Amino acid sequence: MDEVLYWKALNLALDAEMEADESVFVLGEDVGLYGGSYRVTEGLYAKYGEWRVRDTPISEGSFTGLGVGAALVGMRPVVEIMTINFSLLALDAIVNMAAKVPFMSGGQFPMPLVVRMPGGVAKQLAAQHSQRLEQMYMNVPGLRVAVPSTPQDAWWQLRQAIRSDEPIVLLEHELLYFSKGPLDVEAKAPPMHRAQVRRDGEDLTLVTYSRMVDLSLRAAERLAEEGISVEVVDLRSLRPIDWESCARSIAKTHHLLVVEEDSRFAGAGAEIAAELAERCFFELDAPPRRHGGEELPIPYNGTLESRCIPSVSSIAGAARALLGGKQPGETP
Amino acid sequence: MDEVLYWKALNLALDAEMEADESVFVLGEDVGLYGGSYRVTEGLYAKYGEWRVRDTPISEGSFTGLGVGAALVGMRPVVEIMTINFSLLALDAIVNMAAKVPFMSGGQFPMPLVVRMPGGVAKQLAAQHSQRLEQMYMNVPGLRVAVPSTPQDAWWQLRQAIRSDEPIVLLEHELLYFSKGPLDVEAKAPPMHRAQVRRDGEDLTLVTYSRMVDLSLRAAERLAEEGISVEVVDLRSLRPIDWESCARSIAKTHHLLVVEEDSRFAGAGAEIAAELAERCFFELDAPPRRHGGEELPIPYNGTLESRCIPSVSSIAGAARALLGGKQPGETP
Amino acid sequence: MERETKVSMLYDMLLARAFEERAAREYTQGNIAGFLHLYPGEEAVAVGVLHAAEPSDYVVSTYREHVHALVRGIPPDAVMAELFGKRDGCSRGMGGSMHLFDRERRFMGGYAIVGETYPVTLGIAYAVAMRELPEAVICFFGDGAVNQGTFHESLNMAALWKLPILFVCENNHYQIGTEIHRHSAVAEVYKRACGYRIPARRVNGMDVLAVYQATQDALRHIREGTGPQFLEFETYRFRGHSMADPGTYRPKMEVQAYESTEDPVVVAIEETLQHYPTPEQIAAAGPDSIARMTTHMNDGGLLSAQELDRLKARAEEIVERAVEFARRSPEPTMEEARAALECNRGAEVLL
Amino acid sequence: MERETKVSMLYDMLLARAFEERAAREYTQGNIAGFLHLYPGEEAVAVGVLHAAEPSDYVVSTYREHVHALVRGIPPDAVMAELFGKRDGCSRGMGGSMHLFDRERRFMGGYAIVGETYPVTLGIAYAVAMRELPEAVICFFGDGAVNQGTFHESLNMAALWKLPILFVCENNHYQIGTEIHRHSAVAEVYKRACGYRIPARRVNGMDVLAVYQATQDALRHIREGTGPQFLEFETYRFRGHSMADPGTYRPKMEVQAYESTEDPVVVAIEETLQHYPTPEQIAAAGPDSIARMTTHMNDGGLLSAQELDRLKARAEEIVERAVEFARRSPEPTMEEARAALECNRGAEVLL
Ligand SMILES: Cc1ncc(C[n+]2csc(CCOP(=O)(O)OP(=O)(O)O)c2C)c(N)n1
Ligand SMILES: Cc1ncc(C[n+]2csc(CCOP(=O)(O)OP(=O)(O)O)c2C)c(N)n1
Ligand SMILES: [Mg+2]
Ligand SMILES: [Mg+2]
Repeated sequence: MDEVLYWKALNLALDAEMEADESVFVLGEDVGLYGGSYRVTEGLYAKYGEWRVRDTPISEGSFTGLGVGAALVGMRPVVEIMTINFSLLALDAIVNMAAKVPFMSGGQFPMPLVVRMPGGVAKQLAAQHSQRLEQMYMNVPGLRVAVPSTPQDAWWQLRQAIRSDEPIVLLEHELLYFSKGPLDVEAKAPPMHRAQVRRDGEDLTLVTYSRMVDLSLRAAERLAEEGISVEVVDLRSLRPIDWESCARSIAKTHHLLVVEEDSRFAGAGAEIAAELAERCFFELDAPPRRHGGEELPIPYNGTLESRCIPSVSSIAGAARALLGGKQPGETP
Repeated sequence: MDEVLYWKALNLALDAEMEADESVFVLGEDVGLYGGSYRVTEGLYAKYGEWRVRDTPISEGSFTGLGVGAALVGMRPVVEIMTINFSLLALDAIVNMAAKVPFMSGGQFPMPLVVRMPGGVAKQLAAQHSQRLEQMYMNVPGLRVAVPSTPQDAWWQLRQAIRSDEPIVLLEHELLYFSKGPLDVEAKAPPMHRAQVRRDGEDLTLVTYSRMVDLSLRAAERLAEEGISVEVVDLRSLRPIDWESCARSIAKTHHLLVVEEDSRFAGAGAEIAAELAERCFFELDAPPRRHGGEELPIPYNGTLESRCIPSVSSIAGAARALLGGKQPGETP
Repeated sequence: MERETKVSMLYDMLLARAFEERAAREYTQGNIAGFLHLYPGEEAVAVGVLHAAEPSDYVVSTYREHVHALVRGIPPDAVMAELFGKRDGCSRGMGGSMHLFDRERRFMGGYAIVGETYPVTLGIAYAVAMRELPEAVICFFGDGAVNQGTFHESLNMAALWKLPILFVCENNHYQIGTEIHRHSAVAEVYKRACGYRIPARRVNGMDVLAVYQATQDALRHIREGTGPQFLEFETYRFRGHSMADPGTYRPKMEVQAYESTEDPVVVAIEETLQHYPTPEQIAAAGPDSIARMTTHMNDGGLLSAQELDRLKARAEEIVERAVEFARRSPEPTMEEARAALECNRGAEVLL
Repeated sequence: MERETKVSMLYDMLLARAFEERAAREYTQGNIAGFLHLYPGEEAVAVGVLHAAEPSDYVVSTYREHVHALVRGIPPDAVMAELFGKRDGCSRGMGGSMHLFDRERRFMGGYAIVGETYPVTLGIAYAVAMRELPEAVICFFGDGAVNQGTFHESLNMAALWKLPILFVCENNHYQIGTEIHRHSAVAEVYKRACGYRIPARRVNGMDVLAVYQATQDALRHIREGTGPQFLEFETYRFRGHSMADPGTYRPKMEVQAYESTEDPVVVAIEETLQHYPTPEQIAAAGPDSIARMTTHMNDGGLLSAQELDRLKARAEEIVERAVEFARRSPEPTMEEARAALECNRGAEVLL
């Protein structure tokens, strides 16, 4: 099986869908001539021309809304918002329009809109450019949110999103674009929102998503050497969430740790932990815990930046603390 | 003690602060000549003139950003966004600017900005005008969020917000504006973010906020007749949250029900339940539960609308189910 | 122009007025709820514009869109049932007054967040242009909506990519209670189009024939592939902003000044009222855009008094029937609400 | 204009160039990270505008703001230390390259979300107008930023309320890789101000004296209380959009065409490079806005070759010292980060 970069998997997915269906088109800032800030749309402008690969002005609210309008008449727009930080300018289009129009019309209109955006803490991009914001998209009935963590999932989930007639937000992570992984373009995709157990374990269920999957797997390896067996569940989707897969794991391990990059307070992990605490209350042998980022905007300084989000060792520490019944802070 | 309407308490608070401090000014759509959509700014235009009570064009993003700029130079702007639904257009100003500039500048600038907005499900305003969205403001380090549920709190918390040098979002509820309650303008305010036990009880801690406080109190009354004793905690603030007050109550009742008007999935209740599940895990005799709205945009039809959010009887039902160990759906 | 077209336009204006007046009455009786934004006074705009459009054109509107919907051909029954929140409403009771939709008639919706009509229009027009179809997209918005950022962003893109869009500003001089000189630095709305080099004109929106003519011209240019056009129609709403608004912010003198040229009596009623005027009061109120058209047709010998009465009676009857229909239509169920949300799920397996 | 002013402007341009080139070098060596947007080529704009401003005026800028900060008087030490993310940076290491702030010098920040500078400016100017002070607020933005909705919203309010704002467009013809004709329906940016009736001019942004003059004129009008003014400066950035951008999207011919009138050699280097040119290459590159000013002063007998060398040497030395300062400055701590967030808590009890 080929190994490809995450951005390349997305690029292949776009190409495959554009090839297969003329109603698919992509738009966003510098997606065309320039080839995309993270190369995701590379080569498409030359192949499909400017109407299907549209460079836009810096007008996030309106070009995302353009996607909504085009979707109403059966086009399949794939809007790229250069980073999730700018998507605050497009929220009206996503939340008030894309998610609501099919419903408000009594079910008359399709909404095959995909909004892709990179996000997360990258490398010293400072507070305005380091947001995670997943939770903003989770509380919106009518939206679906996917968070691929591997090239294979990027390929599968972007194609599934384009083919779906519902509006879907695809959250990519800036630091994943240049990560490598196997890609089997022939393999049959699991349902788009199915969680995936990335590592089996017995002692603790670690539920996470996006870039934190990789860090969690590395923490699990480290813990394995200490005799602690961690099961890592990659959610792959934040709306809906595949509760059964999580609950099944907890029924086995009786311990839950949720790991997220975002600030802990009211981040995506809140829903995950709250629901699982309720569902699995009698299965749990210890309080369900969330390990997330600091309650701070991200500082520019590199050392502080990395201290503001979970790391392999802080994740391992949180797992040990949970199993040892101590506070995360108490464990070195 | 006088009984006043909620909107009037807000109006008095604005008047008192504008009188006391020339740097306080209010702005928003129709706040001046027209007197405010919900009368909150009534009479202020005549008294303070157009520079201190500024009618704006329909430009939410920029007039909220105007508030940010004015706050940087020591003014105390009170921005009214006509309803929270339109605040999606102002999120960049609130999240990327107001909450981050003091931090990003290394602590050089004040940000005495208040953004007030009504929200919630009112009376058949349909999906675009019935959003709650509290959770969007909770996951933002650097912001504070207050949710007054009584005229007294409206008076206290708006004044505290204006006097604070930090940016504060004040979420009012459209259906509370014309609710009445006692107002003692001389009484000393509790800390702005302190939760308040509105009713003492022994069997169950019900944590809620805003309009759901009143419904919960009525449900508690009904339950009292059945011999179920419910303690109702009004959070008053959604960032920060006064965890101690909640935990104290749970230590007594050993049962937690979180009630919110918003759709349950990833609503404000997620953070409340997740944190308390972790903190109070060993105190709880039953799974912590959330009772919230349906996972639907709000339908226009009145009957369906009211079925989409908690009611006195659905809250009572959820409490009974929790104590009886049954699913809410199973109890009539 | 054919006599038939004129009669049909007059009829649509009469129907519009009758429909809105009746909606106001049903509102005060509790059969309609929520925000209800009425159109009396502005009928010439919707009627003139939409009569000049083709069925293959698309229409995107705001929360003040009942009349756009009616003129577009959505049955009054379905519109009224929607205002009642019933299952047979054109949005199945899910959308209500501010969110009328009809896919078949290319009525792409009423949008209630000011400024949303621009990008929706942009997207539809983008699809049309990409598919090289001879269709146009008509985008309605008010004078207040012109100050929303999406106006600027969307007009720029529309002009840049030469999209087939007719921008239609219904300038009634008010953004709820804020008069245009207090919300816009340049109160001649059509001049705002200059920043995008979009051809723009200001037209008397109380004259349905002028509206029709201007729209025809603009649509012809659009179909020639020269890009968007912009029309500002000066008009006036006779009522408060919505049924929740008494409209007392408008100085009596101003209302009267406007009336003296356009509608000398009807509006005077308004500002003294917290409640909507009775149909009798309105009927007694005299000439406005409807009266103007009536006079024009009388003078030209195109319509007898009897014929006019017959048109009015038909309009009243249609509205009466619509109310009856709406009343009888069942309420939608929670299952239908869920189905509306999941209408695009298809065979897709979610989990 | 006094000789002194001219010398000082030339020196600031030299310092700006030296500072940015050195920043580029430090970036490639890993001492600076994140996005780094450099200013070479555009120096005449910042220098001309800010020399014409008063210390009591406010400045609001973007992510491409190092030079605005320097010319405004923030010590190069503090700017460089901020780029290094250190405690003695002008934002204490919390903001970085895109977020320079200096309250004392009324440098109200670099904003990195395109379009934010408008409303921030609006708010400061609102406060100034309300307090009836003789101050102005200078708002910088690029040609790409003109299409953000806040541009429109804010210009309308600025004009409506006659706020003391100088809007300064640094038109370098590119929005990252998208050339102005592909992002704006009207490429003459100053014409976009017509929709708000804001007086606007286009000025050669490669000529520091023209920039200075135009700014003085505009500020004089603003101080007379006539409301906002708008200046478009045509300029060109010699480098990629940021250090992450090789700039290969610009056709060689285009770059050369621009150079032939303004900067015939220097830019040619750029598009062949993934990496930043060496200081030697740039130095060898010949006349641009700096060279133009140098020639002007030579021709007028205002500056000898020796004096020029001395200015250059001083600039280099200052930059060298700034790097040294930045290197030695300690890293901020987590406690300092928390204190920065809570800087406005004061004695207030939160719970
Ligand atoms: C973004 C947004 N802000 C505010 C409102 C509240 N609002 C509804 S209609 C309206 C006035 C619109 O005026 P105009 O565009 O002139 O249209 P008109 O109602 O006069 O037809 C306002 C402020 C809204 N719906 N959306
Ligand atoms: C809202 C928003 N969208 C996109 C970006 C990414 N971005 C940063 S700079 C830039 C181009 C800005 O071009 P221009 O305004 O001409 O300024 P220049 O960089 O040329 O000085 C873009 C698209 C952003 N920072 N903010
Ligand atoms: Mg209007
Ligand atoms: Mg530029």
